Amino acid sequence: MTVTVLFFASYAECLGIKSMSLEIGDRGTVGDVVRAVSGLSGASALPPSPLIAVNRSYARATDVLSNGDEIAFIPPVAGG
Amino acid sequence: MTVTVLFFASYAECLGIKSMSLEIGDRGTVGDVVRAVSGLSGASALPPSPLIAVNRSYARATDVLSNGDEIAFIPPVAGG
Amino acid sequence: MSRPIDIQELVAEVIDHSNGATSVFVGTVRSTNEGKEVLMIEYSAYEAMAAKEIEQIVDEAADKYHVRHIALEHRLGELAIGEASIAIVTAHERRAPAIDAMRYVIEEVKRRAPIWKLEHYADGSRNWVNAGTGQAK
Amino acid sequence: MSRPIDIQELVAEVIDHSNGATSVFVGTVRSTNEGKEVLMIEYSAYEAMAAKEIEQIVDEAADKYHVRHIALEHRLGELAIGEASIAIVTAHERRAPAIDAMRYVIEEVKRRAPIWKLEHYADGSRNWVNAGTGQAK
Repeated sequence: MTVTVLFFASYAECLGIKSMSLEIGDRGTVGDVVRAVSGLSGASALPPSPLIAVNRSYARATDVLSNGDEIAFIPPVAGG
Repeated sequence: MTVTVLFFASYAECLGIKSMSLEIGDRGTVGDVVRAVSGLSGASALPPSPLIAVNRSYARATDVLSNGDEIAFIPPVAGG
Repeated sequence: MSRPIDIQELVAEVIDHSNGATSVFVGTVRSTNEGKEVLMIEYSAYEAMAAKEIEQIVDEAADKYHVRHIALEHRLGELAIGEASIAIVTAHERRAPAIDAMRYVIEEVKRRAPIWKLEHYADGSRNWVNAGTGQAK
Repeated sequence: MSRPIDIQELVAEVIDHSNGATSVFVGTVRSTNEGKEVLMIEYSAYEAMAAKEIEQIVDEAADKYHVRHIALEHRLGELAIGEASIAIVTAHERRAPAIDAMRYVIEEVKRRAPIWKLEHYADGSRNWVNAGTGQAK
């Protein structure tokens, strides 16, 4: 199945990309996406367990994904 | 010696006066003034130990007064 | 004390580029109190002492929270429903001291400043707020 | 999100005659951060999620403190020194819930809303605030 992966702020800067499509196996998890991304050029600047949101809600590494999900890598927030 | 006594808000209304001059003995205290005021018409509506300020600072019943002091009877405050 | 409180003007008093946080409290006249419909409130004060007490409260907040920028205005006289009776503005580099100082000032003003409210109700009655009950708002 | 925040306008959003207390927090861009002179800050966000998260935070504050009147605005893009990046206004019959709700909203927005700051300094350098340190402001 295909998921969309989004990167923001410092993460987008380190990786040089803001979004990508990723093909993962059925019942793939958030953790699977994190492992896939860790192979990208520039990913060494990301923490080993980055904060992740799935479909605009904070998620856990063990959460199982569905086709079309939007997975966002959330750098340490600094709003306000 | 002579002191000035001030009444505000509900106290001024109960007593029908806003201020008075009071002649008290040397080394007279806040408590002496409170006792003198308790004899006034309408004073039964005041609490037995009303909040008192001397020269614009909160005071205690045992505080000794000086000639010319300004003694204020402070009803429960409700500012803001 | 007799013209409406201009909050923007108070905020302008505390503006400083070293500050990252501004905190404001505004107290307004409510249309009902303890189930009674309020028409207006008459504020009165022992003015000289209220000014001194408020100055002292502001100094205490400044010391306690290291907040240098505090502005306050309290109105007296007749105030209509919705009108601001008090506004407090604090500003600091960080938000916690700004909010803490704002809260300290409003709590202490309500506890200590010799100011009184005479509420006038729609049914024609009137009442000194807190008098008799000694109940803090 | 691109025009300056109008605090009076936000306050007007929460006006209700049943309210006796209005509480405001305004976050502004500081001229220095950790000893460095700041020129401006670029705010960016995961906009759809930030909107959702902020809406949820406001709902939580409303439930927790029974505060029905909450208004919030957060700016994105380039902000100059002294400009307001966020303003929160709460109003309630009494002061404690108004202030508590205001504080809850700003704390949670800073903790959870996916919004980022890129600080630009006078010395030509730039820094993602919090990135790397994970240190909350």
